Amino acid sequence: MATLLFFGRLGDMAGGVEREFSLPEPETKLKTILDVLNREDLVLGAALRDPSTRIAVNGEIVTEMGCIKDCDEIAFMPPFSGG
Amino acid sequence: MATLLFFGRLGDMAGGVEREFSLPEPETKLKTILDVLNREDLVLGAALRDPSTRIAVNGEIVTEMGCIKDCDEIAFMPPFSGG
Amino acid sequence: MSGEPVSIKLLAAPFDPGRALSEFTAAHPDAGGIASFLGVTRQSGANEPVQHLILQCYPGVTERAIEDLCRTAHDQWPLLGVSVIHRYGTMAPGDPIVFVAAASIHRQEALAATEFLIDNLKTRAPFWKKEVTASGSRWIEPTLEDYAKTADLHPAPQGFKNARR
Amino acid sequence: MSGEPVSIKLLAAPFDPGRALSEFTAAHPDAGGIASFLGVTRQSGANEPVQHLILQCYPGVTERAIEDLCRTAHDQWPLLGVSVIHRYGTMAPGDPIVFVAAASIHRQEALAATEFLIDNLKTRAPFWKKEVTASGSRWIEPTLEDYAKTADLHPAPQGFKNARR
Repeated sequence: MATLLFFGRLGDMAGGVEREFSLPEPETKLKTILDVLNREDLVLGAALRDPSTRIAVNGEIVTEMGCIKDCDEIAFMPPFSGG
Repeated sequence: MATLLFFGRLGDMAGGVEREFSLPEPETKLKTILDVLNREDLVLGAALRDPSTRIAVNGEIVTEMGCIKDCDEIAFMPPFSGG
Repeated sequence: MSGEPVSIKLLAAPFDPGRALSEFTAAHPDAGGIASFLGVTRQSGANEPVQHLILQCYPGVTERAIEDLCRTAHDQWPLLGVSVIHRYGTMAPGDPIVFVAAASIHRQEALAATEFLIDNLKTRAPFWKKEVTASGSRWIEPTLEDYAKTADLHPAPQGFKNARR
Repeated sequence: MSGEPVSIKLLAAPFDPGRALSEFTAAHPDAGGIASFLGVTRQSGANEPVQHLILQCYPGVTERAIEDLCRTAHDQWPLLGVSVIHRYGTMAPGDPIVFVAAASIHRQEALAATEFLIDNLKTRAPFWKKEVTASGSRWIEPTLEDYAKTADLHPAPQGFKNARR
């Protein structure tokens, strides 16, 4: 199981901020996860792939599509808006 | 009588912040007053004429050497240092 | 006492900015200048009154991002200390959202660091803001103008479009 | 209540900057951003501890000069309000000397106005500052650097020489 976090408007689209995700393989490519989510929901899938969405794995922003293991936390983050 | 005000280091040089000054004529030129003060004390006189010293008459900075009447207040102000 | 160089607080409950300034000032007795900025929840959205504002953060990750900004400020200017207090959760109009303060020997550094911190908190710290009005709610994203202020350090995400404002 | 656009206080007694920020914030409920700067009496002069600082003003004339600066700030930026609190008389090291605050809808204006006000208070408001140490006292005059910041509005007096620092 990996944990998916959907922040900001992505949480509204995903129906919640947090969700458990059962990995098809012990080491699943991040791209594969995005493909699965895209098949479930095309609108959410497009938003997650949007270049303005940053992706963090275990709290670190990633720019390469690496592999995800059990217990990893994947955060999908639309543009920040603090202050 | 006019009132002379010496601010900042000029007050130390003049021996006090405030001093009454008896005008030789009902309308005395500011330049005449400076000349009198210069004769009394050459060091103070030079400091008062220094271009960095601003002169205010009745609270308004003057750039021309106008005339001074009884009850006028002449302030000699070295560079400001607030904040 | 001499204050820590970086103080960061993420708070779920309202805070008192006057007290924050007093405490920061007391913690930095050697400061000649203390600059600060307070951001307040605005009273009205696009056209109607804001009922409340919801600010989401990413616990742990948000603190670390703010800490990075504070360290960058310390690297850039000779500062005695910086403080960032940031609310999250549900806020009412008029509630303080963010307080930034910087202490230095001379005034310029404190002023520059404060501006740097607040500009960068807008676009570089993981927060997401939702405005709730009588007619519904909407997520607020930074404007291109916000990104322009920090473009040297952190350009707008690729493909970012000016969603609103 | 909605605050006055300009609030100026010249005080002979110490003031509490945290309370000043609280009051200013309360007076401007529509502000989205409030920037402030606090200047504090420094602890040491050229080489030795400062025992106290004496700040002289020109009653009436000093207030008017500060008011002019505040009006200039209002002309230059869309501000909801500005506040200047300035001490005069005898101060101890660590005592607040000056507090400047500006309130606006967006943060940039408040930050810019605060910097403008403190920069110009240094060189355009009639104050004279004397530092007293164990070995004597000396008048402090602004540096050429101070003048450089406000050169567009107010050049150094003709013949001004950088006396110290």
